[in-house]
Amino acid sequence: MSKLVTLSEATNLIHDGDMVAIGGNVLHRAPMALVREIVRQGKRNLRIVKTAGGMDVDLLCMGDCAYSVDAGFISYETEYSLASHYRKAVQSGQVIGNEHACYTVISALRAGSAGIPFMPVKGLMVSDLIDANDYFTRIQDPFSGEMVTVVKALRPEYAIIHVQEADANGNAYIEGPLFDDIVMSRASKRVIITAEKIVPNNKFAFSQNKAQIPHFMVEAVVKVEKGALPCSCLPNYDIDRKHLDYFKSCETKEDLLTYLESCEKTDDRR
Amino acid sequence: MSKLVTLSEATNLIHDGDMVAIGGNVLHRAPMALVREIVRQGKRNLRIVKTAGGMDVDLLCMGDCAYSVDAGFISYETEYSLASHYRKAVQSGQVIGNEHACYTVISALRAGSAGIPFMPVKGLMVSDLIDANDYFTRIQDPFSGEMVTVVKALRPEYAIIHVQEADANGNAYIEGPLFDDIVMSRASKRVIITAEKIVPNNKFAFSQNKAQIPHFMVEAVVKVEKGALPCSCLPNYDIDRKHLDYFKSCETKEDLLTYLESCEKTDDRR
Amino acid sequence: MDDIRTSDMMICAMSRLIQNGNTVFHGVSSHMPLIAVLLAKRLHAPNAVHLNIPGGVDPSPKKLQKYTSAGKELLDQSCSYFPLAEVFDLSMRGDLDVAFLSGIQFDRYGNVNASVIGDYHKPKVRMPGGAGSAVLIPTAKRAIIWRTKHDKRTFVDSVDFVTTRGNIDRIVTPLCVFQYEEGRLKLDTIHPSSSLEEVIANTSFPVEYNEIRYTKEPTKEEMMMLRKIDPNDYRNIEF
Amino acid sequence: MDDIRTSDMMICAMSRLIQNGNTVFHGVSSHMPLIAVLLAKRLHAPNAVHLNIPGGVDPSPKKLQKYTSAGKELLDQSCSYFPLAEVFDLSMRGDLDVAFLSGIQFDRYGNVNASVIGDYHKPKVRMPGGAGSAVLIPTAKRAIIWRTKHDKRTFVDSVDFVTTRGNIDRIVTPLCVFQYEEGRLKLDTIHPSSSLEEVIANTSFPVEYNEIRYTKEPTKEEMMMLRKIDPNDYRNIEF
Repeated sequence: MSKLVTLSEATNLIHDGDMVAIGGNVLHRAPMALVREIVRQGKRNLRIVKTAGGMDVDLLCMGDCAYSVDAGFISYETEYSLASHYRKAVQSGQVIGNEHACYTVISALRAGSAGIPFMPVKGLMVSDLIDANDYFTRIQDPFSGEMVTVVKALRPEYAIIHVQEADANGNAYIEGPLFDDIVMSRASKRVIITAEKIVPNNKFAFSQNKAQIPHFMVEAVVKVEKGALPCSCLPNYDIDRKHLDYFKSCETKEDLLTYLESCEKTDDRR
Repeated sequence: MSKLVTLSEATNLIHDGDMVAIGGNVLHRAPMALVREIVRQGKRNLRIVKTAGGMDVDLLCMGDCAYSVDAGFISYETEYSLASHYRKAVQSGQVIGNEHACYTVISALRAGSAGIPFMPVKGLMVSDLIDANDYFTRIQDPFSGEMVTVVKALRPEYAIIHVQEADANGNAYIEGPLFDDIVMSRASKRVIITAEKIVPNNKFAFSQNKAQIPHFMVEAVVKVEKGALPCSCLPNYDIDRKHLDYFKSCETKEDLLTYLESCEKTDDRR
Repeated sequence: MDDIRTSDMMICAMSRLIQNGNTVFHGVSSHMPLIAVLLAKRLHAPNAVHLNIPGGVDPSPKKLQKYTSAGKELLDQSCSYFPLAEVFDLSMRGDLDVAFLSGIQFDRYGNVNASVIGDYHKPKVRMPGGAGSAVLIPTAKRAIIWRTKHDKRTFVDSVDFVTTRGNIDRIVTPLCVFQYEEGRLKLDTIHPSSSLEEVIANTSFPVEYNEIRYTKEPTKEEMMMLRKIDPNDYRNIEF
Repeated sequence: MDDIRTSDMMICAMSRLIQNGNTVFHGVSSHMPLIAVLLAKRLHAPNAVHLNIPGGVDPSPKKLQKYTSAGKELLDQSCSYFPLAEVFDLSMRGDLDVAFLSGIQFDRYGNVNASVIGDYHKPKVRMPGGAGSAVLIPTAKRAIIWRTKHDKRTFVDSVDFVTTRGNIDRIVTPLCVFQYEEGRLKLDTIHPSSSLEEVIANTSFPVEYNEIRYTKEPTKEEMMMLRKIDPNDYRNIEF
C-alpha cells in the first residue's frame, strides 16, 4: 500500500488541462522540485490556483505550462521584486490572469471543500473585479433581501504540497505555517505530496504532532530533500539566494533548460 | 489586563435573550460549572446553539433558561438515554426546538464567522426541515442555475467554552478533540472561557502547543477545576457516574435547587 | 443458532457491508457501527478508514467506553486528526464511502424520519435529532442505517416527518436487511433467527423481494474477534 | 530635519495610527507596516495585537528577514496561531481594527486600483495583484494604505480599474498623509520634509484640506526604537 513514487511518476499523474492548486506562500514551502518536473515534462494548459504565489507560478508561465492563474498575488515580495514571466504571459494574453483577492481564492476552495457551488464573500462589495470576471457575481440574500457577492467554487484535480514529513501511506505533516495548504488538500480531488523526509508509518500515531493531511486523500508521496529550494522550508532551510538570483537571471527558453538541468540532481529526478 | 474573573462575574456578562453557543460535544468537555451558574442566576430566554448537546442543554431547559435550542442532536447517548427536560420543554412548547443536521449548525457558524448572511449546504436536498424552519431556504446557484439549500448565519453573543488550560490574558488551549469549539469561538461576538488550570502568560509562547483561541477574542477567563463535571474533560478526568445518576434522578424544581447547591463548592462559586 | 444474539448478527451484517479501502463514518450513540468498523478492519477490510466525531483517523482505542462512541479514545494512536466538520465536508464533496446512521421511522419509498413523532412544531415525541442523517444520507456513497426496533411503528406506511429521502444503501434491523432499489425498500436478506413471515408481520408496508435469501450467520472468526474488540459487551447496549 | 528619511517618517506616521488594543494586520511585501506595528507595540500601543500571514499572534521575531514579511519568524514566541484565512474572516465579520494595504492608483473619490494598468483583459501592466485589498479595505474598521510613490501617475484623476472603493482611513505617502472624509481624499498632514506646493505638484486631482498641518517628525525615542527593531534597515527597502 505504499504510495511512494519517483518525482517523474508523481508528475505523470497530472494531465494537460488539469486544475492544480499549489501549496505554500510566495517564497515559502512551495513544491518547487515538482513544479520543475511539471515544466520538464512539458505539461500544458494547467489551470493554476494559488493564494499568493511567487517563483512557482513564474516558472510555470515561463515553461508555457499554464492556461490560467487564479491568485490574489503573484510576486517575489519586495526584495526579489516582480514575477516577470507571469507578468509578460498575462500581458501578452498567453495566460489568463484571473485576479482574486487572496481571500476569494480561500473562499472558492472552501466551497469546493464543502461540495457547494459557490461561497458568499462579505468584503467584495464595490469592485470592477466582480463584473470583469465570470467567477464572481452578485445574488440576493434570501433572508435579508440584500445583495451579496459570491465566488464560484474551485475544485482542482490536484493539490501539490511540499511538507517536512510524510509516511509511505500518505499521511503528511507540515511544521510551522500551514498557509492555505489544508483547505487546498480538501478542495482538490487528489493530493500529491513531496516531503523532505519519509518517516515510519507509525510515527504520527505515537506523536503529539498528527498529520494534517490524512493518507486517504493522498495519491502519491515523493521523497525530495530540499524539494522547496530555492524557496524556504523552515526549520529545515531558508531561501537559497544564489539559486534565486540564478533563476531570476534566466530569460530565454535555453536559459530555462539549462536551469532545469542544473536542478536534476538535487530534485532526485528518476 | 488580566481577564480573570469569578464564575458569577463571568456569568453576569450574559444577558437574558442572548444567543449562547456551548462548547464540547454531548458528555464531553461541556462548560457545566458555567451552565450551572447560568441556571443559578436565573437567566431567561437564552437562544442556545450546540452541534450535539447533552446534560448542558437538558439542565438549561430544566432551569427555564432557554427560549430556543438550535442543535443537531440532544441526548446523553445510548447508556444515559434521552434528555428528558429538553424533550418535555420542546413537547410542551416552552422551548423552540430548532432542528438542524449537526452540519448545518457548523455551516451556520461558519457563515457567522465569515460575516456572510448564509451558507449553502450541499447535503440538505429533500427534507421537510427546509420548509418547516425559517432558517433554511432554497436559492438558485447563479452559476449553474440549479437550486441549492442555504442556512442562515448564526452569530451568537457568547461562546462558552471549557478548556484544559488558559492564561490570564485569555489565550485558551484545548487538549484532545476540539469538537466545534473553534468555529464557535470565531462565530460568536465574545467568548467566555472556563479552565481547569490557569497557566503563566508566556507558557504558550514557549510551547509547541499554541492556544487555539487567541486572547483578543476572549472577554473573561474563570478558573474552575473540574468545571466540566459530570461531563468528561480528558485527560484530566472522565465522566462522574454518581453525579450524572444524581442529576438524572432530579425531577422537580426543588430537586434542581438541591442539585445546584450540592455543586456550589466544586464550582468554586464566589 | 440459538446462541447468536441479534446484536452480533446485526453488527456482522453491518461490518460485511464495509469494503476494503472504504472511508467509513459513525457518530454518537453508535456503539454498534463503531464495533462493526473495528471488526471489518481486523478481518476483511484492513484498509478501511475509520472516521469519527473526535477526529482520530483509524484509531486503535485501548478500551471502548460504555457511555460514548465519541470519546477521546477514538484519537488513540491515530496518525491524523480529521474531526466531525471535516468528515461532513468529505461527504458533501462526494468522497465519503460509508456513513452509518439511524432514524425512527422508515417507509417503503425511502423516506427517513429522525426528527419527531407527530407535528414538527407541536411534537408528540421530540427525538434527540437526526444528527448527521439529513445531510449524510443524501451525500454518502452508501448510507447504511441500523435500527434495533423492527415493528410496524418503525417501518410505517408513511413517516410523520421527512428528515431526508432516498440514497439509502441498506437498513439493518433485528429481523432482516432492507436494500433500497428502484426507489423502494426491498428485502435483501432475512436473518437466520427470523423468517419472512415475521418480517411481514412487523412491517406496515408490503414487503417486496427479488428472492428469499438469508443473512450469513456470524462466523466463529467474527465472534472471536467481536469478543476481543468488545470484551465488555457494549455492542449489546441497545438491547 | 535633513537626516530624517522618508521611510522613517512614513513608518512613524503609520505606527502612530495604531491605537492600544487594536487588532492590526499586514501581509506580504509589507516591511514598512510590519516595522510600524512592532514600533507601536514597543511604544504607545503595547496591547495592539499583531496579526500576519504565517499566523503568529503577537510574535517576537528574533530577527527580521530582508526578503519577506511573511516568514516563519512571525510565529516566534507567539501564544496562538491565527493565520491569514482567519484574519480575513475576522475582518469580514467586522472585528479587525486596522489593515495595512497598498495599491498603485488612487483618485480623489477613494477608488483604489491594485490590479492593472490599462485594460483588465489586455493589461498594459499586470501588477502582482491586490492580495487582500479588495476585501479588507471595505471591511477593516480602519484601512491604512501606504504607497512609496507620490506622483501624478499614482494619485490620478481616474483610476484604470476599481479594485475597491471607499472606507479608506488614511493613505501615507512620501510627501503627506491623506484622510478619506465625506467621500473624498483630503490632506491630513504634510510631512515636514515636503510642502503643500510639492503635494499639489505631484497630485493629479485637486488637493483639498481643512487646515494645513504637518506630520510630527519622528521623535528620538521612535528613531532609537526603530534602529533596535530593524538594525539591518529593511524598513528602507522600498526606497
